[in-house]
Amino acid sequence: MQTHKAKRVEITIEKVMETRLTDALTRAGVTGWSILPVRGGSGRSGAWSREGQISRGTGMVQVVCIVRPERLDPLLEAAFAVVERHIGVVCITDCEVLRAERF
Amino acid sequence: MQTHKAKRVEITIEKVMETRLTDALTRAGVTGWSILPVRGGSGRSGAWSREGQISRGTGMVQVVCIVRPERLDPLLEAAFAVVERHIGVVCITDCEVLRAERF
Amino acid sequence: MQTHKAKRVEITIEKVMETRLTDALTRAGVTGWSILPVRGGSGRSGAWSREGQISRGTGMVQVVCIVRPERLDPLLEAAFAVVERHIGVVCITDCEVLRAERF
Amino acid sequence: MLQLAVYNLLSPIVLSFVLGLGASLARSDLSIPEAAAKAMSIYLLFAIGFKGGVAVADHGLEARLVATVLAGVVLSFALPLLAFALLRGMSRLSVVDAAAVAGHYGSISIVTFVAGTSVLESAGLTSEGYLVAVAAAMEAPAILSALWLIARGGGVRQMDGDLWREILLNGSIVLLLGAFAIGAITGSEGLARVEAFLVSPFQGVLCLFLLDMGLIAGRGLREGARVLDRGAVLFGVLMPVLGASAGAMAALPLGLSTGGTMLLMTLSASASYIAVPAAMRVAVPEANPSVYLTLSLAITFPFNLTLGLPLYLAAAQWLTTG
Amino acid sequence: MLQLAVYNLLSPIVLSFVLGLGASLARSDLSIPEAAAKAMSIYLLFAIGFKGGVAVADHGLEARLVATVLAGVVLSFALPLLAFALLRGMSRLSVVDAAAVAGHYGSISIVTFVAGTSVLESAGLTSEGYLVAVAAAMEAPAILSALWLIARGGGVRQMDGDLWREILLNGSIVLLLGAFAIGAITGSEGLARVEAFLVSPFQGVLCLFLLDMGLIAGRGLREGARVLDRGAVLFGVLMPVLGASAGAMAALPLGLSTGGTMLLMTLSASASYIAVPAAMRVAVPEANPSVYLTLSLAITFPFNLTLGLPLYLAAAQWLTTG
Amino acid sequence: MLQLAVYNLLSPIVLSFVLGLGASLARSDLSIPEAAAKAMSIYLLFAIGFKGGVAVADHGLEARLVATVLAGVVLSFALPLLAFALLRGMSRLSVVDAAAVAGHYGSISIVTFVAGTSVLESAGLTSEGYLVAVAAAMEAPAILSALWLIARGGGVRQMDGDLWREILLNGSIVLLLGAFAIGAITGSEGLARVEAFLVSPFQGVLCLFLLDMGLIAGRGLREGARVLDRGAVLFGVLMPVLGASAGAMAALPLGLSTGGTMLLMTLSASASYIAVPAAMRVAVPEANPSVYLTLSLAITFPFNLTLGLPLYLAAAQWLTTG
Ligand SMILES: Nc1ncnc2c1ncn2[C@@H]1O[C@H](COP(=O)(O)O)[C@@H](O)[C@H]1O
Ligand SMILES: Nc1ncnc2c1ncn2[C@@H]1O[C@H](COP(=O)(O)O)[C@@H](O)[C@H]1O
Ligand SMILES: Nc1ncnc2c1ncn2[C@@H]1O[C@H](COP(=O)(O)O)[C@@H](O)[C@H]1O
Ligand code: NA
Ligand code: NA
Ligand code: NA
Repeated sequence: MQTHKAKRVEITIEKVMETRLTDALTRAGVTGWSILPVRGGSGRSGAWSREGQISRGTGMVQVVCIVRPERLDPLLEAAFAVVERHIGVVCITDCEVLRAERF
Repeated sequence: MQTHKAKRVEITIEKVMETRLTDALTRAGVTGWSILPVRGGSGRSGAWSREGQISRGTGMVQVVCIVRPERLDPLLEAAFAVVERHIGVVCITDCEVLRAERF
Repeated sequence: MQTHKAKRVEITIEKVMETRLTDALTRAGVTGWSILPVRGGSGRSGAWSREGQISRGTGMVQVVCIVRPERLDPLLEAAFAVVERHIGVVCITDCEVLRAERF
Repeated sequence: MLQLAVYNLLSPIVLSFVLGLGASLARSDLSIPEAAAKAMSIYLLFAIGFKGGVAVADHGLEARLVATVLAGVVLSFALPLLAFALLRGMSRLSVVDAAAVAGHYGSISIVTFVAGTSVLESAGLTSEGYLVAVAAAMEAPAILSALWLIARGGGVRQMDGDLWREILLNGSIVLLLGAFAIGAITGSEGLARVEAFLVSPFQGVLCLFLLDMGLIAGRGLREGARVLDRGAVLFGVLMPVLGASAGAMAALPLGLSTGGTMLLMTLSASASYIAVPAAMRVAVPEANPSVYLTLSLAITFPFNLTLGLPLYLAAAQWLTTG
Repeated sequence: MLQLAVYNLLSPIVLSFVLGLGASLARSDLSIPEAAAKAMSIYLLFAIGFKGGVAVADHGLEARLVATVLAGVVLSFALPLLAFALLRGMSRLSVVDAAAVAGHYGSISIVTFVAGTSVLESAGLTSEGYLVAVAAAMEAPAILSALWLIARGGGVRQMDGDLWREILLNGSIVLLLGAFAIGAITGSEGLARVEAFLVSPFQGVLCLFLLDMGLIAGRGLREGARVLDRGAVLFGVLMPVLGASAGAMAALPLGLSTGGTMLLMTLSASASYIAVPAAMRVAVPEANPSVYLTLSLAITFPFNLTLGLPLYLAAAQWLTTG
Repeated sequence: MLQLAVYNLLSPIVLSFVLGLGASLARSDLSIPEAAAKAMSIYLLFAIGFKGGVAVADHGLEARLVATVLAGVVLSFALPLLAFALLRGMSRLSVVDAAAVAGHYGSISIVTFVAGTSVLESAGLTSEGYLVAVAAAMEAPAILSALWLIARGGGVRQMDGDLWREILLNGSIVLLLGAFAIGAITGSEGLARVEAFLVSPFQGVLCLFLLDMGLIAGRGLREGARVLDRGAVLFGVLMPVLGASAGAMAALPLGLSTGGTMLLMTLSASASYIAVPAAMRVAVPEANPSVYLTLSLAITFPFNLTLGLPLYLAAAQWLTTG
């Protein structure tokens, strides 16, 4: 089938920062994303898990945005401004999408 | 380690369409997938979230299928037939897998 | 923005094996991962879902690790030793990350 | 009547709804976990079904049961036609959106029904236990009418066998009728064993559930308001009153008690927000869910809960005793 | 006996199970959120443990406690050997699958135990509170027997220290024994403070929990039926009866009350569906989970709940009073 | 006093906490689903707020309400300064970490407050219902003090409007005050309708909630212990006593009852573990959450629950009746 090149950006960030991130994405012109729950994890600031979390009040989420390649840079800049001082991971993958007009 | 080329297809779709999609995948010969919950998101039809959702009765899920490259096209056609009239996103990534005999 | 090449490894595995896997990752020098819940799925051992699961006592999870390319091999070996006799899927994707010093 | 309305407005149940609504409009992060909300709705359905069944076991099966269920089915089929005509006249909604909305108003909202029984209780009234079965019977027919309206308007209409099974065996119908059957089989003796769980804490659980409904309705008002024109909003308060009137007209010849009349009016007045939206997403994905969910949850539900229920009770009292 | 069976079959608890089973077989989308089901099981374990502890506090620690716990441990070790021999004779299961199944039947199902206490209550009988501790003691030993059977058959056997800790400190054992200790320490006075939560609503929560068990068992029947041959299915109803007989033989010399005898029979008759499956997934991943889960949840559990419990009670009455 | 302490230590509530703590330290996999824990905390907040409001409705609005709320606000602003000075003297925490911790000790823990009311009840004492409103008023001011301490120390300080709204309209404040208002409006008559849900099962739900707190505290001890030096641990038990003393000094001139004095002491002694951590993660991400969460949840909370509460009650009795 006909597919189109796009970028998949996966941002793992604290739940308390979720709306700040999505607000920043909206301001940067990103119109679509999905938010996945994260059950637990580990990083430089230790391990945590949703059930009985102690080391981080509210857990983390994963925000997945699929964008056209030319929109990647503004997206990354918006995301970076939010995650800069906070813990979290930004990971970009090349992908193909159906129905490119949506992105 | 020895890895093998494969395709990772991630389909974000309304929960009400979940079994219709997996039935279509089965008919297309796809044998494995995992379903991830989605907590919320945003798109052309507005923003929504699991807690206190209003704009969509039942939320969305993400169906992730890993398949051999040669099985990609029937998979996409089956998926497209289901998502065509519905909201949702289909995203394909190149990947490598261990234990290729499973796919 | 400045990005750096990395590998995204996604391991879908039974929940009962979760700490065994993360312990093995730790021993292999992997320091960061996120764990995503899986709602259901299908594979050679049949279909299952979180609500009302019968064919697998405790469901599955997805462990996502982002690592520098040179750390991929020890990671895969550690993961493989755990998943070898168990059901589960290991999928590796090329990706780019911000803030490479974290990985 | 006024006294009834004030009493209802100041009940813990309505105030909990108002609290949720206010919190949501003020954009508080207060939220009830999805699993807890679902568990509460299972509890409410099970309890209301069980109690209805026990009531039937106590009073014996009346011939009126069948007639009332049939009346409910007819109402559920017919009300969407009225709603559709109104909407096309009053608002600028497209055929597809108007038909989807209409389907919601033929079907029912079980929480409105539960709140209705609670208003009855405060007024010291009882009702025919089998109205629970009527509620279950009214869930689905309206969906057919909506699809017929769309097909008639030339729209696509996709109604596969799976959708049929999903609609008729959807969780809330099965739970309501199943609990009704259990109640009818075990009777008062069975109820005695589970009373401390299903009866005494009922009002309290309902408060927390309505808190959640308030949170959702508030979010609906914030997000959905822009998709509704003035005519549609007006429809959202006019239609329940017309529906209740139709319900009353069906109840009178059946000879239902005051409580039963009020509950049949309530069912007719209420709009679905679970079963019908799910069916519409599958069968009519091009209809805008914000339109029908906002109308049903954020306009009609609050109207019924606050003003509608005492109004229907007053009318039922006037009609059955006057 | 027949009267008891009918009474049991028409109790809200069993009917709730049947409702879940029916809904699931009819492929309704009715489902209880995972978190709610887990919360209910925590509630049931806490309540049953607490009440057991209070009973022990009230009646004092008997010497019989230690003997009964030991008897339970021996049963848990021994029953898998019987189950394995039966399975290898009756069905076509492989050594590994048969051993894994056998492990489940040595261990116990706490919901079956809870349903047993509820049958006792309906019959106006009490039991030794410490049977809760016996239940906890019987969870794990059977796992060892299963692994031994596999090793003996030449299979792999991977039993690391982590698995040990997981088995012995698994949530349900810790909660059951912990609540038992709390009950024993605080006694009736403590119970009085939490009675309205732990005692009165108990039966009602059990109904909803069994509704969920019915949903799961139905799914098991739908999906797992094809993996079981006729012999295995027969085993699923024969083994609990044999297990109960073994339990009765252990109970008699201990001099347990009628209620205590019935509960030890119930423990021996019941098959694990939480602790053992998890251990088997870790230690014997090559055993097919559909086999042991279907047998335990979809064959033996319903059998015990509906026919087994009244049978064991009748037998216990006959044995202890006859 | 000693008797009170022992009685408290052997209450089902404290023992449930100890069970959770022990299970977690022994690395059992016992866990309460996140949704269930959140649902329980919503229940507790709603119940405690409602009952407070009803008490105010019953006794009329006192002028003292405003004065006590103001005293609470002043305490919440001031206590972080004391805590900060202590921490900088006693431990090796950085300015940012010390200020973040200090913010937690000015704010309050509602579960400690709830446990305090339960200790009061056991002692047959009541308290001014409006202390619930005082609790809500004390949640936020301490956050400002913490941010001021950081700004003063040259640290960054990012306090946007969103954060303001989040703090003041955070779920627990809204729910507590909202339920308080509902209780005040509906009074005893409203309470009667929801009593079987909000009052009778309260202690039992609190047990399960404290079981979960114990699990979390145990995990905190396991994981957070290494980030705390001896001085910080000492601070975790010294600060609540100093906070309680400050609370007592504020309560006396206000003329609160023994129960009211004890609860104001409890609020001052307790440390936040929900609202303040969330605010700190947003505004001061560089502060280490392990430090403040371990101190608040794993040191101070257990101290207050076991020894602090009876101590504060004894002191309040001595101060108000002596
Ligand atoms: N390399 C990684 N791969 C995937 N997730 C990560 C990685 N590093 C950190 N995370 C996630 O980000 C959270 C915070 O990481 P950190 O800032 O390193 O403590 C962790 O708890 C994980 O959930
Ligand atoms: N660009 C995107 N990236 C990731 N998820 C998306 C994107 N667009 C839409 N979605 C998801 O798909 C849902 C429906 O999208 P839409 O059909 O655009 O309203 C959204 O609520 C998101 O969960
Ligand atoms: N091809 C696949 N793509 C994605 N997930 C898979 C795939 N195959 C298996 N899985 C996941 O792994 C689980 C076990 O697979 P299996 O070992 O094939 O039974 C399934 O239930 C799915 O959750
Ligand atoms: Na209606
Ligand atoms: Na057994
Ligand atoms: Na404080």
